[in-house]
Amino acid sequence: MPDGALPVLDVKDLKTVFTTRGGKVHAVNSVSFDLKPGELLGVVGESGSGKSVTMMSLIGLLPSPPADVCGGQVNFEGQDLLQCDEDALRAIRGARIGFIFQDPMTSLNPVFTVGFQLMEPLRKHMGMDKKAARKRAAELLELVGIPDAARRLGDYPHQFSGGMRQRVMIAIALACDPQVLIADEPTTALDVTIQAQILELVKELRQKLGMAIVWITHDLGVIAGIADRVMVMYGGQVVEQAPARELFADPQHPYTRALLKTVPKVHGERDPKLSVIEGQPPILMAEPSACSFRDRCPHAFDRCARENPRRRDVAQGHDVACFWDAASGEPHNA
Amino acid sequence: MRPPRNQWWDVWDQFKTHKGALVGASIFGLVLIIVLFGPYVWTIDPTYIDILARNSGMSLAHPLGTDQLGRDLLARMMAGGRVSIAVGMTAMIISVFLGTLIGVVSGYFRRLDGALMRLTDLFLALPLLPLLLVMVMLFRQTLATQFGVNTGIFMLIVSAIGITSWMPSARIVRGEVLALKEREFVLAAKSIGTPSRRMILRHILPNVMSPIMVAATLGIANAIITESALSFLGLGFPPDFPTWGRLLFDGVDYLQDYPARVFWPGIAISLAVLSVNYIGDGLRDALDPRIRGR
Amino acid sequence: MLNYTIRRLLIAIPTLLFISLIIFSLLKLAPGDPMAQIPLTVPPEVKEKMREALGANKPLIVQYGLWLKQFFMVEPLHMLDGWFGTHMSDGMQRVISWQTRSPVADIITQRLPQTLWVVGLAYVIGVLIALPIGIVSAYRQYSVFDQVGTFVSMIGYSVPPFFSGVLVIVIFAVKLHWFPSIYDTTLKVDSWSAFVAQLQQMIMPVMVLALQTTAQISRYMRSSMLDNLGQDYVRTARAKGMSEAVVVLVHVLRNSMIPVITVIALGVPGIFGGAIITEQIFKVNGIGQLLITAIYANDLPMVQTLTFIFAVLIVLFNLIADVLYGILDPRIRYD
Amino acid sequence: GRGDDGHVNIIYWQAPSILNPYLSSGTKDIESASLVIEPLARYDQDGNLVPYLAESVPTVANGGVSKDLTSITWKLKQGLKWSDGSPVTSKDVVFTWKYCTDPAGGCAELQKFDGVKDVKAVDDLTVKVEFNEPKPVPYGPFVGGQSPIIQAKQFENCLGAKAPTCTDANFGPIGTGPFVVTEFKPNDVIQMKANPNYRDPNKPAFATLTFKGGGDAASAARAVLETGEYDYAWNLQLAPDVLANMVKGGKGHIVAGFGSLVERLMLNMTDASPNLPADERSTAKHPNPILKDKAVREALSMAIDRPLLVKIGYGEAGKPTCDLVPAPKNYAANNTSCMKQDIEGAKKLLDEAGWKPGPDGIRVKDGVKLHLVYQTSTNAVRQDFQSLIKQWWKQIGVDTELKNIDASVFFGGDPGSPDTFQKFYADVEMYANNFDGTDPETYLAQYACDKAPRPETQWQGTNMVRYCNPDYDALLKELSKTGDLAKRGEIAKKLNNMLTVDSFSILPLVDRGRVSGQANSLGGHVMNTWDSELWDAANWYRIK
Amino acid sequence: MLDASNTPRKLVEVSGLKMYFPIHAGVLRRKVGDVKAVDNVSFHIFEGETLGLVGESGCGKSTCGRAILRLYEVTDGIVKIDGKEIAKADREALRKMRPTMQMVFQDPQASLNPRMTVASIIGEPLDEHTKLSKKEKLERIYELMDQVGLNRAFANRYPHEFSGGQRQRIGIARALALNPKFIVCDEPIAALDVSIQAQVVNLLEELQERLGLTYLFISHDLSMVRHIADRVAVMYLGQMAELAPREALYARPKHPYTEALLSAVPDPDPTLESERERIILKGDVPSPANPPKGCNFCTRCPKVMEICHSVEPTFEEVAPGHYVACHLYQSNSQNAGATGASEARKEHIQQGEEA
Ligand SMILES: Nc1ncnc2c1ncn2[C@@H]1O[C@H](COP(=O)(O)OP(=O)(O)OP(=O)(O)O)[C@@H](O)[C@H]1O
Ligand SMILES: Nc1ncnc2c1ncn2[C@@H]1O[C@H](COP(=O)(O)OP(=O)(O)OP(=O)(O)O)[C@@H](O)[C@H]1O
Ligand SMILES: [Mg+2]
Ligand SMILES: [Mg+2]
Repeated sequence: MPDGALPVLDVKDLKTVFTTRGGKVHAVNSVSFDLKPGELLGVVGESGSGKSVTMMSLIGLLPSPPADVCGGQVNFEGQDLLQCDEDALRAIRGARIGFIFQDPMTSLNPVFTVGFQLMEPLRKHMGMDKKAARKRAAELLELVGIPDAARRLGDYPHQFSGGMRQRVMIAIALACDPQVLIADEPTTALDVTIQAQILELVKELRQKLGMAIVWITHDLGVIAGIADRVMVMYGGQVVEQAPARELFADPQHPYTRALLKTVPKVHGERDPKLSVIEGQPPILMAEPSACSFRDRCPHAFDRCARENPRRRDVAQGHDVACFWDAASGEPHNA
Repeated sequence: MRPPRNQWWDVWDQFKTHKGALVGASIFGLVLIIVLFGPYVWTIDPTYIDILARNSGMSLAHPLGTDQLGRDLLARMMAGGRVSIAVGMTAMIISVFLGTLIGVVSGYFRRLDGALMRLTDLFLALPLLPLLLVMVMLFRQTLATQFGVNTGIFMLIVSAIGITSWMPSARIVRGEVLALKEREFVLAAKSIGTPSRRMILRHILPNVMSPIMVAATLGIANAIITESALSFLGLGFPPDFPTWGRLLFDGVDYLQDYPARVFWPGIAISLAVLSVNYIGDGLRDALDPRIRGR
Repeated sequence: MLNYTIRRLLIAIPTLLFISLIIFSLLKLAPGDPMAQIPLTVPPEVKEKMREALGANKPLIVQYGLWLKQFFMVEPLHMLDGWFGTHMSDGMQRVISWQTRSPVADIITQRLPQTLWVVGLAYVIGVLIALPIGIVSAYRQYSVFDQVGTFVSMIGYSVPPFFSGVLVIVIFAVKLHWFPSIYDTTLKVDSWSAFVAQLQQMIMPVMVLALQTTAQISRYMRSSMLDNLGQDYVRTARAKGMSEAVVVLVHVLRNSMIPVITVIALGVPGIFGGAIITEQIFKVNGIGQLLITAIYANDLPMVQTLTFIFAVLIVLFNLIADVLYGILDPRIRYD
Repeated sequence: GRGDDGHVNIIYWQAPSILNPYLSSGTKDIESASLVIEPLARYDQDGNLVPYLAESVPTVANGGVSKDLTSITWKLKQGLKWSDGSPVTSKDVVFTWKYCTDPAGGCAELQKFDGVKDVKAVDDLTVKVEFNEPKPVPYGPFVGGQSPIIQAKQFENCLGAKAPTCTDANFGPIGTGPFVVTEFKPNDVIQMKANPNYRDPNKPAFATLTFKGGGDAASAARAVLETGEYDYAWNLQLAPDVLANMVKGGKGHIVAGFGSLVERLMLNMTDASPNLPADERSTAKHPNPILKDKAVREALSMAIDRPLLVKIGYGEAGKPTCDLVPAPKNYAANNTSCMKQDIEGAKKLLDEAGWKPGPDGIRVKDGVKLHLVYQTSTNAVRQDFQSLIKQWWKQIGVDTELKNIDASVFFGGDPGSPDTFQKFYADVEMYANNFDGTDPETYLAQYACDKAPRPETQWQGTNMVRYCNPDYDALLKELSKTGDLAKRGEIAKKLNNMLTVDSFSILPLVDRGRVSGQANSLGGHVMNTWDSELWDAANWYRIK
Repeated sequence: MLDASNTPRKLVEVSGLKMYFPIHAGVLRRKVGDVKAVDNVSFHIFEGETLGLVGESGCGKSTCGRAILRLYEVTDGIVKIDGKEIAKADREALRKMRPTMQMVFQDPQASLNPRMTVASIIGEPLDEHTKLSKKEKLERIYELMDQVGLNRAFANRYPHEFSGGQRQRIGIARALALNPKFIVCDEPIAALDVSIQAQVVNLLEELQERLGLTYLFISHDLSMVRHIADRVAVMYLGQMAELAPREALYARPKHPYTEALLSAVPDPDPTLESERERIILKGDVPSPANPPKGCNFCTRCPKVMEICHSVEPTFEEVAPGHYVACHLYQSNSQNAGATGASEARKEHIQQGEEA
């Protein structure tokens, strides 16, 4: 991908806190990343690591209360999304930034036809009339590979299979030719065969439309197949970020390493025993003041309990937030 | 380490944190205490007629005033409260019990579903008034001789209200049970070999608690009000037997001249209904461990 | 769906027949006598004669059979006669009220307008008020509006109409002289002033009845809205850049209406059943008042016919509620 | 002049269901019909007969009644017209008799024609009613609101079993009265307009009339006395202080009149114990173990403060009474012995009779506790009475269990129900009754020994107290043969006393008047308790 | 086939299992057809082994597993577990046998009653089938919690207070409570994320070793099945497509469906991923209520032949322990088919070797 191009999306020090009966949950802690035009950024991390919350914070999709996006900047097309008012955000959502959600089964409104839901953003953002919108909607469905698209516009979501529903979601997200598409685990709930179909579809569409994509998943296999760059999250923080190949070839963070090892392979050698990451993910009741992975980290040493490691570059486009140096196997001295 | 403790402790712990429920419970508790123990403190006989003190307003001798025969309103309110609350609770329990039983059985055992739902239709369609007349005619004498006049009529009234008001809860419960039956934990219990009876008691019932709680809280209000209508029709307690509903009804004629006469029973009914409603809200939350955790 | 409807309708026939038999036996079993309101000065022998003339002393099954025949054969024929000017029902005895000695069906038709105007309108208004209240209190859960709404609707639920009715009469009719205390069923709305008069006399009963409807429906609406506001598709709609109004009033509302609409539909038979106490208090002599006077007068054919129609409506609206559910919710297609 | 005063509104809290008194003798039906159809003669406010359709009231003196008292001959007024313009003739009168006496018709006023052998049209305007045996009081047929003349032409196809098919006629009879029906909504409202063919060309003053039915006494009172929406409200049985406060509204006033209606306690002379077999309860087989003692009955009566009852329950609309027949003058015994409450006297009486107070204050004799079941119909005033009386009786050591029964059941007469006033499965019951017209003969005859309800009569009968006294029955027979008014009065008073102050089987409480509300702007009305209250509607006018 | 005498005992034997769900329609709700969720499936599981069962969503895996445990009333077929017939056993007999066979469910959240504490959930089978005293029961519950690696302190908590992996452990502890011999694991890891999947799978393996358990491991995650299963069965639309020992199946899949399935699994290695050719299946799975005529894969099969549209292939052993239902390998199919088949087979084997 073209290096050096100006990022379409630039996130700096994003912080999100939830207020619950049990106390405050610091779900996102100083997350920074950027997204270049046409790039596909993979985001991985175990459940609860803050992947979804980060992305939803960007465009104000979190209900407030309980959520409070309390810090940071999100630069998109020259404006800071966090400073925008609701109306401006609404104009961007769906039009300039598309969103695909985790669960295709519940993300579509069950009582409206697929056509209606697909035409809604077209009519709102593109100002199309009913006829034009219908035509465009049919094209979109066709684009995502649903046969007999024009007729199926009148069907309800429950008349589609899970895979097809997810394609509809993709079509909705693509409706207004967004600059950025955020896909939150779009294939997790699907079968491998359907997942394969959708991965192909996204690759194809990316080539055709050239938009930037953020792809959240915890399936490293999927990331390996499509991502240009990968960002690993843990405990509401970015712990490692690198070009895809490099990450898989040379993971720096102990968490990334462990994560890669837990995955069994379908091809090649079969590992006799799966390695696991022992312990529990951190409870985010306070802003991290130490490394949140230290309890589960085989390399942890005293500094890890005192200080929260900052991200540091280890190679071109590859940074990691860890005091331990993978190359030397020693604590890093920065 | 603590051994597993009774689940009701958890419920209580959660209940304590629900403000509305606490206020409701304290008010209801207060009303209960006044009604149960008040008569031992305020010993005027609620049926004692002091004709010279007719229609008097609030005074030290009669804190809430007197009625058209000079009976002490405070004493009548307390005596009436006992009956009204007892009727409300018991009728509600009968109604909720029937509704839950029929709802659960028809939802759980498909074979019985059709018949039970038609039975529900039947009861929905039955005219309440003639039904009550028949019940009173057929059973009043027997019950009165068996259990004494007031107990007999009490039983009659609560069962009359109970068996004519269970239908909505049966329908709601049935719907919930149908959905629950598809949940995996029911299948899990089946794989253990849990028989139907325990399946219902352990897995189905606790999970239909929240609509039942709603039905129960509304049911108390409904029963208290229905009782007043029954007394009015002469199907209820003997006329000199005060209940809140009856006091309210009797007071309506005097609305313009002695508004306090409707005010007190009206307030009592509303207060009881409201507090029960908030208790219900709290209980519903407390009974649901998922909300409890939050 | 069609099959489902037809099947339910078919099942309804034996159910209704059974219900009607039960009702009939109950009414017969119930104590009381059509001659109860005849003054004590009329000697028992005369009363017995009157009873005989009504056929009130025939065995239950004969009376039931007669009613069945009259209700299912003669009345429909008579209706056809009325429409097409034929004479098929001539000479056949229609269902005759014991109290008024006139065809039950005629009286019921006469009563319907009042009931629909007052009870029906109250229901509509109650629902129309309840829905926004439910929506707002769910959307702003635990806000002041929500708390006050809960409080008021519980009060509304707990105050019996025989109290609230008299209260509004005393306030608005006796003290303020704004509205008449007695409903005039002879008023014909043929001019603006008559229309105003009609409005004036409807306001109080409608108010009292609507209070109860509002209290109930708004509770249902609120909880249904709450259930749906947390659904994933709401987030999708927001992600598409839809305004809050569209999100709440289009996406969430439609889904929330599914259970509520059945509650509303199931309440409709109640309109025809009348609001007995309220009708009596405001002298809106509608179906409810008809039923209660008929019960007091032991007018068996009238009570039987009314309760049967009521049963039909209940069964029918149960079905309509289910069908509506199916129509509103495309996922559910009964079959 | 006719129709000058516009519109008049009447409200009855019981709604008329039919305008044909022969098919329903409910007060609401008779009185509403009395605006439209009229009898030959009516009673006035003092109980005197006044001619309506008849020229004059026939008597033995004027030769209208035969010497042997077996026939009466009525002459119709000249030139009378039905509201449809056709003349009223003696045929209509004869038809009315035929209509009511048709065996399949179930006529509600059949007793009016008791003992009538034949009714003959002597000529177009003369009718002769013949009786089977001498009738000392021959004013049954065609007299009073219960027995108006109906038009033969309108009803000729409605005889017998066909009566109920004539809905139009039953709902809109053609009459001779001051008004004609324009619209009748059963159990709801009647609209009327002035009769264009009414015999007095200047009457009625009102052009139209609305007769509204339904609701309750309180709201009817409110509509006349407080809001002024209505001009006349019937039977305002309300607590006196409530009524008094409403009158302060200034829109109307109360009109009251006294007739023969007496609220009374009936003491069951037989045993109603539930331990007896159902068909032996309350029958002559078992005398009442408590009430068979006259001392108890008397004590019960003495313990009651009748003036207070009146004050609380009826106010202006009631008078304390000790008589079953309080009026008319000729028949009223005017006893006063019971007027004063005497608790101490009652106690003494019971002490003397051997009823000794037990540990709970309740008197006992020979193991029998003074425990009474006291029933009545459901009605606010009656329930207050029950409470009061219960308390008084408690003071003299009598324990009372109260029971109230829905009126439709209590007065329903269903032999299957245990709660009817005829079955009297209680010791004491309370209700009110009166007699038709001004002669108490049939009324007193209700207490003949063989009139007691019992299983053999399907529990029908009028002698609720099961009073059985051969002397009483003999005296009754004498009454039925006596024609002389003064003599009849003597006998009736004796009979009255036997039931009340002598035996204390019936304890009269209140002579109940009729109370109605009348707008201050309504004039021309005289309260009448012996006939329809609306008997003089033709004279009503608007005070300007 | 290996000699029966030196193979381990067959703990579970399934033959001709059919599970049809009737479809009713019409005014009178007459039966108009069946959803053939499981249609004539036969296989066996040896004692102590893990049989993986894979296939797309809706192909009948869960139904098959549930039918084996008689959680459904099976339409037809024989199921023997530990030598005892299950499919037609009467209620009491079935209840007695419940302890030998248990199940772990797909959705750890949904399969735990939200209103019961962990202790009562794990204790439920003990209540049903044993007469332990309160103390003994508690002891056993703690023991089970230790076994699955749950802190004893969690005994009073409710399911929603746990992470997905922990919840699944509760489910496993419940299944272990009665010392079963055979456990059906119905997608026990599908709802969990990678790092936790590994924990659960390891736990299952460890328990198998320790307790000598036999698993039917249902999953659509082929890589995980490869890890855990000894033999793997592939289902398609209610029927068995292929059943083979693990290595044979992953190295040399025979059925075109298995091939497609395997090729669709992404590999966490960008280099491999970018080079690999995927076989993308077109279209959706046909409805099991109305399966296509002939081979039920014929609508999507990249190697479809004429015969596939008319004749249903039988499930045959084509190599030792390797069963396939495909006309490409059918021994007794007609000539035309046979030639085609043998060619295809050659090509196919080459492909397999390449992979
Ligand atoms: N509404 C909420 N209230 C409180 N805490 C929340 C809320 N939503 C999310 N969280 C918390 O925020 C953290 C991050 O959640 P998030 O949904 O971003 O995880 P994720 O990485 O997307 O996980 P998954 O892979 O399961 O989707 C979690 O600890 C979660 O508990
Ligand atoms: N109770 C039932 N009634 C009718 N059809 C059913 C029922 N249960 C399952 N089916 C149908 O049987 C087929 C097989 O379902 P099953 O749940 O076994 O699939 P699965 O392979 O487990 O899928 P998944 O991977 O999604 O869990 C499906 O088409 C399903 O719709
Ligand atoms: Mg997420
Ligand atoms: Mg499954």
